[in-house]
Amino acid sequence: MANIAPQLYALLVFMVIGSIVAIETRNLLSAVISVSAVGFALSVAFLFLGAPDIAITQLVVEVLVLIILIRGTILLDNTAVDTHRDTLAVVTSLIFFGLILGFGAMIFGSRGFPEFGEPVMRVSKVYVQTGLPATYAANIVTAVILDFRAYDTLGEATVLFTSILGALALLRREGKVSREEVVAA
Amino acid sequence: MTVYFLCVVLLTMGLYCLVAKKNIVKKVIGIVIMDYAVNLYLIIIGYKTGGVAPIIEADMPLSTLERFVDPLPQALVLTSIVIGLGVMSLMVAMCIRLYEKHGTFDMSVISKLRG
Amino acid sequence: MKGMTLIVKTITDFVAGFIVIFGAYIVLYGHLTPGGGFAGGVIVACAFILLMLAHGADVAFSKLPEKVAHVMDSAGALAFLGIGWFGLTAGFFFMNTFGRGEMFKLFSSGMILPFNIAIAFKVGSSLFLVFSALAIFRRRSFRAMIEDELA
Amino acid sequence: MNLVPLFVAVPLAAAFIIPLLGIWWKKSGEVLAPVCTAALAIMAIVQTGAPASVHHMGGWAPPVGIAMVSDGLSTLLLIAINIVAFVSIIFSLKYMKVYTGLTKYYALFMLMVAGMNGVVLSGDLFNIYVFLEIASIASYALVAFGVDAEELEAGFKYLILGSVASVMLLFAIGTVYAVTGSLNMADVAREISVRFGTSMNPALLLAGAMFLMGFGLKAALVPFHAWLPDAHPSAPAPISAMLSGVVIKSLGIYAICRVFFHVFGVASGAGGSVIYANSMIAFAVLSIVLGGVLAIGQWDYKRLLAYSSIGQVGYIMLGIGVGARVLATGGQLSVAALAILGGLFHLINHAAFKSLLFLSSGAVQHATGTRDMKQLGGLRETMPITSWTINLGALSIAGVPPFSGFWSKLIIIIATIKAGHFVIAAVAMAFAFVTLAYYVKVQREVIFGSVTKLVERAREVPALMYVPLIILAIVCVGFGLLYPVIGARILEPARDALMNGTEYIQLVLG
Repeated sequence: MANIAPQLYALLVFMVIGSIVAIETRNLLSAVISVSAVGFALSVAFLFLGAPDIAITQLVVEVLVLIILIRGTILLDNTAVDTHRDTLAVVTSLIFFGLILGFGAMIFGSRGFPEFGEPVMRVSKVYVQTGLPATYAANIVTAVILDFRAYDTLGEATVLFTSILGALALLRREGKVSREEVVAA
Repeated sequence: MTVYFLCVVLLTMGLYCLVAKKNIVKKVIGIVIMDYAVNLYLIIIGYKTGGVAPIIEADMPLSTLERFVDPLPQALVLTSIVIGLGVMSLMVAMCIRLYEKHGTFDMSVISKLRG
Repeated sequence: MKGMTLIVKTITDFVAGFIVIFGAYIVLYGHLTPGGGFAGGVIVACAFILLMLAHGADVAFSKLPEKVAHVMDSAGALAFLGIGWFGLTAGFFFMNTFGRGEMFKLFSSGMILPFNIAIAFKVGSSLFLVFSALAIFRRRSFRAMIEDELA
Repeated sequence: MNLVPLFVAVPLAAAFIIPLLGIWWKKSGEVLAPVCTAALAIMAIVQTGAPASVHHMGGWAPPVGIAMVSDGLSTLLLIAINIVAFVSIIFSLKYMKVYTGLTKYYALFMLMVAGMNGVVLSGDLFNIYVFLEIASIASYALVAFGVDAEELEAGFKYLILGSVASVMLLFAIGTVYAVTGSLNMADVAREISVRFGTSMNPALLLAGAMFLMGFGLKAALVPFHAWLPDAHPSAPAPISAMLSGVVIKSLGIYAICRVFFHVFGVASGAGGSVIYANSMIAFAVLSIVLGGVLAIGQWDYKRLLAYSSIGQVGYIMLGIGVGARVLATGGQLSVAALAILGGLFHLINHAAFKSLLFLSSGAVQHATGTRDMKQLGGLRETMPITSWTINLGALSIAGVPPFSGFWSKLIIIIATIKAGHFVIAAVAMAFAFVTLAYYVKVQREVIFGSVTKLVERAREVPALMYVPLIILAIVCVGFGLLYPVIGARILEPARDALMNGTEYIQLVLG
């Protein structure tokens, strides 16, 4: 039994530090690159956690996110503006988030939540046991997303279709026809 | 338990970025960080100590099935990553369009509407 | 000269084909090994995006015209829905009615393989489309600014 | 034959086909979308009175597979969504002529309809999330569809807050899954009641709070309303009608009802249910007060309507919250039934008259080119049909008897008094008069008064735009006069479905 906790903690700490850099740096290019580093660390964490499917997907999506963010936005304007640092708002939000964190620590420390490494797996047991004989797919994750829960995947494909269509609609040349053309038509 | 807690830390950091930063690209980054946090949270929920990836091989002993990690959260995360990518590209489209109108990524300059 | 330097272009030409083949492998073996329609689709899209980055939009569009990408985008989604609808003949939406085949073989597990292929077409073409739309919009609206940068 | 899967499959197919045909045939959307929404509206009407049914997706029985569940509550929402969608599409045919990229508009519209139908028919927590994302993403893009500076900014704000809501929902779903090991709502509900009974699990309480915040953001309940006053006025008029009329209800109110009544078992007094009920009432009262106060001062016609939506959603939430509280504390069943009935009745009423008012604001803007009430006036002279429909809608929403809005607000207030919340009832009543006040302002400034320069040049809108207004006006009046029919056929099944959590579990799991 390999204990993955040390590696996982190291990755999580790396992710937290990377996020701090991404949030606080004043150069947008550095911010985007640090957030991508966080994404790659996440991908490695998925590998440790026994999710190679997700690791591959996260990796390729990360590459695409990096390219889109850099090509789409950073090349236009690279400076992170901070016109007037609203100290009061920052302090209030920090206190608020501190409260959330305290609350979260309380919840996860209580006995109401299953321990790390001991999932309930009430329904998933069925997937693991009958996945191969019922669907003939050796990859149980694929069996879940494309057979047991294929309807969700229809939704997933539709979400992507919707957002791409939305993005294409927003990037069209002119929003409105000029008034004269309408009158003429 | 500390693992869950670090996930929540990551989530609140994304939220902080969203609230405190004026630059709209920074806001996009905040959303991306929040997505990471939630995806990691879901996968950690499904992890089993000493678990292996839920992929069956032809010559695998039947007892290995007991050691599989939970496949359902992985299916959810796959969907969630795709949704995140879709929302991100829509956001970038809006950002670039806003930049065209205002010549800046600064939300306090862009914001004219009264709430 | 449009696009990047000759070295980049040559290497891109050489690599892009392999990336497409790798993506196709990820898609086709999604039900046996890690991966699947989505990851494979993104990899294929990345190959075309690489072409666009190295050579500029015109070359990429000559490999994959915009209209074809639009058709593939809608048709992939429609095929997914259609295969799901086909299950209605057996009484339930998304019922896996295709033959299951033999375990651990490529042509097995009924409609999972067609689903993966449909998703791959849909994802690959739509991501290519959105990236090209961003690039074209940027070139059109900020031409003056980018020329400043280059100068 | 079971119609249920078609409510999602038909609009999705239309949404995929419209851009495909649109490459060669520019009018594909204008032809396919009305046909498709008309079919959906007819199907929704046929669906009323049908017995509750479950469709197993892929033939897998519920805890393993996803189930589509159609009961009284879903039917109520289906009717509202599909009829408003049909009317808005007809209105769009002429109104949207000023915009470009129409095939994309109609495809996104159909995706929004598909998403909402999917949400109200789903029996699975994660599936609700996925379809909620479809509807939300389509609405983000549609709010910014005009790509003017103001619209883009409103859309961006909506997108950011909507994404926060989505992250919260996913977090809550993950927590529920971690504790109960299932995603099917009926299965989760059974697990919760078997394992925890009336005791409270802190992790589930966290999930409940997250659900309330996430869905509350989508419903624009008051601490989370910041996006609505920008997004709803900025969108094209048919989209404003959809957003205010049905989107905030199906993604917000419906989801809150479903999750808290059927998953967390508020109705059977499960752990923490009094807390949930109390916070629902608190959000409702805040929404009523703030929506009313902010609406009075507005001079932008559409922005006034948007603030009014916040207040009216507060009334819906108040009815449901009071019902939940009475059930959770073990009060009289008849009082709870009355409160929930009032809430649901106000839900469909508001869907009818708010979409009517937003569409008519679109007609006014189309004819005069402005939505500033200071520049409007004397509209009854030049645009008689539009002014009559605005009049009917305003009278309904302001709660003037015998129109429908009066009855639903009356039921909610009576139920609140019967439940013993006198102060809240007094506030609700006072703000009913505030509603009346700002709609009197609308009438005085827009319809009556002296004819202004802009109105003088305006002509009545074409038939394709006023026919939808007339249909909705008839619906508004009809809901008031034909209450016995509507009540027995649509509202009571919905109320019974909401109140009987155990029956839902029986229905889904067999």
